[in-house]
Amino acid sequence: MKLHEYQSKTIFSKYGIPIPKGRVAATPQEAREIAKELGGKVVIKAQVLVGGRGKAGGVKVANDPAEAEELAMQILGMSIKGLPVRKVLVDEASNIDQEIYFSITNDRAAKKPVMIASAAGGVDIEEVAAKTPEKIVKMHIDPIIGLKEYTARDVALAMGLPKQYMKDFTKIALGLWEVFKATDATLAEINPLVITKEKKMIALDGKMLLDDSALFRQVELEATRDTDEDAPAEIEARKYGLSFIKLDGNIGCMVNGAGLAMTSMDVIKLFGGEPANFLDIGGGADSKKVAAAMRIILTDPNVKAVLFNIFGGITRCDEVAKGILVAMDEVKPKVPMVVRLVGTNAEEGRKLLENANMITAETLADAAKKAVAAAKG
Amino acid sequence: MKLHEYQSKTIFSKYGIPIPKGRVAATPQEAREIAKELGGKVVIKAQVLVGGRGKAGGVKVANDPAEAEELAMQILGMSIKGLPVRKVLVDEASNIDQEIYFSITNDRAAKKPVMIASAAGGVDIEEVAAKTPEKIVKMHIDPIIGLKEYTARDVALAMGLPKQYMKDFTKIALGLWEVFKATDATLAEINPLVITKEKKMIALDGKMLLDDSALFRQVELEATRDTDEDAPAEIEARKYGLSFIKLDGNIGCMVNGAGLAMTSMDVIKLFGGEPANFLDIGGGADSKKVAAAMRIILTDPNVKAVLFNIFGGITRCDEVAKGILVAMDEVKPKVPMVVRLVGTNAEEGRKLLENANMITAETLADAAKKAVAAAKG
Amino acid sequence: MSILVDKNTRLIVQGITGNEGLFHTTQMVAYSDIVVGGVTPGKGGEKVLDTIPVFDSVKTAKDATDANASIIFVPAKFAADAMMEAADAGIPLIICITEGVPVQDMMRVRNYLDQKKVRLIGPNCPGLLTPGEAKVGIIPGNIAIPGNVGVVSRSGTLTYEVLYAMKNLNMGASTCVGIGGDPVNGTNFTDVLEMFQADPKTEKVIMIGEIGGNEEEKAAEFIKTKMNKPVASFIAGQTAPPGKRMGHAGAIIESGAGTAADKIKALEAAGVKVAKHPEEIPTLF
Amino acid sequence: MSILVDKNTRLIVQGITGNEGLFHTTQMVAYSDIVVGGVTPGKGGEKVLDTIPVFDSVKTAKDATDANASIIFVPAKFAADAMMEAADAGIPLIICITEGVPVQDMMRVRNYLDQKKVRLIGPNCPGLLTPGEAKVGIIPGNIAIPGNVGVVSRSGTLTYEVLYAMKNLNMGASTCVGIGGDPVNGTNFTDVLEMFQADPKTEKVIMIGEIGGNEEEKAAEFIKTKMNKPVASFIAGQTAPPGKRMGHAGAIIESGAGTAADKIKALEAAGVKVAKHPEEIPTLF
Repeated sequence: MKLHEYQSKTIFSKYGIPIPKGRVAATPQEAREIAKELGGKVVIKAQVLVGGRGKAGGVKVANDPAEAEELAMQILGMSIKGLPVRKVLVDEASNIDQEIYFSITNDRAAKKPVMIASAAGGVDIEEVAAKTPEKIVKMHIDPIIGLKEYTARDVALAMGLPKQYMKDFTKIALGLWEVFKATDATLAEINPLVITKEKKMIALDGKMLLDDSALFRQVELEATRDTDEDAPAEIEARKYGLSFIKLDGNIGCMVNGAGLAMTSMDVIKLFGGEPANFLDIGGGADSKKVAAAMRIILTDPNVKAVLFNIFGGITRCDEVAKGILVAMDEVKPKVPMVVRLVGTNAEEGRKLLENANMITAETLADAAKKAVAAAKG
Repeated sequence: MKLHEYQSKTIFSKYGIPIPKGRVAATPQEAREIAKELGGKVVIKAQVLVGGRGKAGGVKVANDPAEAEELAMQILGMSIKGLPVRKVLVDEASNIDQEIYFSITNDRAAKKPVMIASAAGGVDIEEVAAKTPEKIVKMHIDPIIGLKEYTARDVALAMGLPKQYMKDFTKIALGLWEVFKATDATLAEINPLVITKEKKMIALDGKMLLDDSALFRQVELEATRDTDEDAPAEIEARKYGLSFIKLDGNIGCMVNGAGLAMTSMDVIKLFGGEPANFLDIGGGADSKKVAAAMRIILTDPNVKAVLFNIFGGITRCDEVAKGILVAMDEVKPKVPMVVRLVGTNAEEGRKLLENANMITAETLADAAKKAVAAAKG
Repeated sequence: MSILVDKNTRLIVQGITGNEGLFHTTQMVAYSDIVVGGVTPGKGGEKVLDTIPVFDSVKTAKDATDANASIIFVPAKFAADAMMEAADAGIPLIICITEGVPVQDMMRVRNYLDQKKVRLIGPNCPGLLTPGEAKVGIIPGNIAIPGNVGVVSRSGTLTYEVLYAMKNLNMGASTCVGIGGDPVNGTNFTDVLEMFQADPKTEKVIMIGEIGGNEEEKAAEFIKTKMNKPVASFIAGQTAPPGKRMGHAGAIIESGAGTAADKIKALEAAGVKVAKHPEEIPTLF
Repeated sequence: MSILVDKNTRLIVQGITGNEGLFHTTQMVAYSDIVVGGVTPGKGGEKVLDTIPVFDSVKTAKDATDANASIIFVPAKFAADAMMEAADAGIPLIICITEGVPVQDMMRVRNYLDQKKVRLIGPNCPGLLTPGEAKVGIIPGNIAIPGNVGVVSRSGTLTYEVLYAMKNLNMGASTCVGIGGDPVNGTNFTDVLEMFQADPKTEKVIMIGEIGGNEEEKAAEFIKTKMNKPVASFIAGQTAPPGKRMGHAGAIIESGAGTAADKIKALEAAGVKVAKHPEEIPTLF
């Protein structure tokens, strides 16, 4: 789950990380009000859950409340990478002296969280990492012990931070670690972390990703989820615990297991077809979940055929078959359906589907070929 | 630092451990009021920082507010092991079905905290431990990982707790571990932890000891310290960071280092004397601390001679000498003083004391002999 | 011979009285005689399937049964504790089937288990199958036959696909190891390849990877330098759209790695034959 | 030869610019040439005593000086972090002089250091002295002369007393190890006795114990079963009043152990001569 900049920074602030004064606005009038409260120059920043908004014109500086209103109106009228801007953050402007990059994320290879820092922060940090990797500091955090002050100091020293900022940085690093832990983040990023001309260290921007698997214990944060930008099908899929990604082809896929789902897509392509979606019903899916999955697939008007590829393990084929029957009864699909059931309770599942007028297949290759043929009509 | 029962139980309650309803009273009238509020039977319990109050008559049951007042008056008039009772705890009475012993303390040999539990709890727990050690469960807690729920369950299983109480116990154990950590305790003890006839688990009594070395980060708790029961000399010593214990002899001792202080006492006894105190001025003691130590020693009218045994390491002998001079100037001692200075800056120290009319010694044995002789007059 | 589990394995099931735990225990018991007990706090003293004793904790289960492996079916929010409980009780091999364990939990667990030198398979994995001897997990027993091919996979159901294709060609497996697809897990490809290389019963190896991470690349390096047994492979996700980016940090920490093309290239450079679809793998030896 | 420290030790001082740190660094430098650097966060780049470089962290100090030991003089509230910092930086030998470290801190530190296989001496200890070669700590250098007697002690100043008495009898020490008197510390009697037993330069051993705990009893067991070098001892606190009781728990967890009489009995049963006062010890061999 992604958080907006303003949400991330609110959390940062709760853990003692300095952020600019500012608030979020949904209308130009609100932006004007906030600018008035703040006084002086403000920055208007589009709140969208994609990167690259700065280059797209989604960040602008206003000198007074009137200009803030005007610029907010412009930005609130924009779409960035296809996403409409529905909110802007109005922050007081800072006098930037230096931009630092600082983040905590998971290093799956090391099995540990890692701090990434660079004194050459800012929007071009990936280029810095690619061209001058020596300017990027990476230090791991022991997930059991946690971040120690001395390790944070070592990061500051390694990136060559001026010594007078070591204490500020250490405090921010410890704060960000607390944020990372408390929110079950997979990424907590401050870019830029700026040193102002007034010698203060401030988190000017913030980006956070949360671990979807941990949302069960992040109830408050999950409640703030911004679904404006999700397709209705994705929202529906999430409700049922299904993993769904819409694609551009015409063969709907319902598979159990992410690996097998990807493979089913691979094999459809191998035999000349185009998958309409990635859909993993997960392990141990019951008939309700399966019915929901089928409804989601059939909502897509592009779908000309559906491939069910279920290899039972923790998922029982009879449960899947029941779900298919429920959904067919409800949705009355007009497109051909290719079904392949193998593994746990496959026999029982096949029996249930015997009278359902479906194309059956034995192997995955066979199933894919039949689905490709069916989609071509 | 010791906490009273009522203090311990207030902390327990803050961490989700059920305790009886009740409050502390300093007068019989207050006890009556509390008994009235609580309704029904109450228990009046002397709040003194020594064990064995039950056997001394410091715990009594009252059937109504009038009896509560009367019993509180009796108990508030008592002394237990020499300590006057200044407060009583008035708790609602419980219908006890079973008494359990449960505590967390430090196992220095294992370098880990340890849980100690027994289904045969109550005042005779030490006898249980001595006679039927198999009834005592001991399980360690990894100080880095902390107490895990399953380990708490293992304790419940090992002591044979009826299964219906496993969840209650687990919650209490996890709570007590949080108490132990949060307060830097060296002991957090619930005895008895009772199961009532109403099938509830309640911490009926509580005892806590805190790590004196950790009081720098337990400011709130230290502020609640009950100094009523400390000798004035001990309060004074604590103020200066001195480790002082009053004894019954007539030779005052001021030594640096606990081991050498104990040894100095041993050697005084070996040569026929009796030490008047244990006093360790600690490492790196400055002249102020030394002067305070000397004042504390000389306050004791029994003292007939003083032995200074300082072996300089982190403590510098010249600093000690300065402190002695300051204190002598102030206190004008009438008793003979034997001084032995060896180690860091001993030469400088000896020079400072040259004109101070003190008996000097080279070896510890020599110093002890001279002190014993001086005390005999 | 085989790796990790065989007919002498003494297995306990954590979460044995739950829906999934009970269902798969039934399947495991039907397959082989290795389940010696189960654990569900509060249900100690009961029995499942008439004969398998249930205990309140792994410690009491281990004390009573001398178990040397534990399989975990508890819900995700309890899985981290379940793994640590098994490790603390002295179980040397833990198989965690549970999916959806939070990644920060897994980092703590993995680091803790490493300290204790405990082998973890999973989480979010189908477990282990040594055909004809031991089914420890949810791989359907009837889709594989005993043989000399070691199988290791990050995927669940895709693994079944491959075992099934092998069986249809009358090709048997020594042991099949599902290591799970989570970003932080217990055992990786290289660990298992090392075991297969050392196992006299295993003559060939099938490795089933997928996009993301760099374990396949590391495995390729291991195969190149340390293995002399033939390896065939398949990488799932060749046509998958690029995944969601983890901000700049993701780009920095996992730069470049993780595409199917990269993995296939690395494997082919190590002499591994890479199949176009899973049913093709067994035909490549 | 000697144990733990000698003229090849490369020592850094954590807290070198503090009062105590600077004072004792001066003393250590005056004694021998082993101090290669110091650490005080924020003061990196400065020098003390004109020649000794100060660093901002142990890591940078270790990188620059190749130190193999660190001595800690920081205040108690920072001591736990200082020990962990040294361990994380790869320093294999840590000597913590600081007294008053909270016991829960020490339990965490000790368990952490054990995982990392780092040797800790102290805290609340006077450190180490290998006369004529290396003074690592606060033991006054002029009270001991080189020799063949290993000295190990839980006490600080009492140790000086014994070294001084030895010197007065012209008896020298191979190495003197002050392990510190805190309930939870890094190195215990048995660890050091084992080193002395293995050290060819050490021919006899003096062990100075005190009441509390059961390390002396364990040491007696070790002496009895594993040592052939003669050991003399003294136990402080023979006349001390019984200490404060740790509730019932203290009685249960440390039942009976800890009195001077018990310790003396155990040691004498192991063939150790136990002195009546410290100055008598060196006369017992």
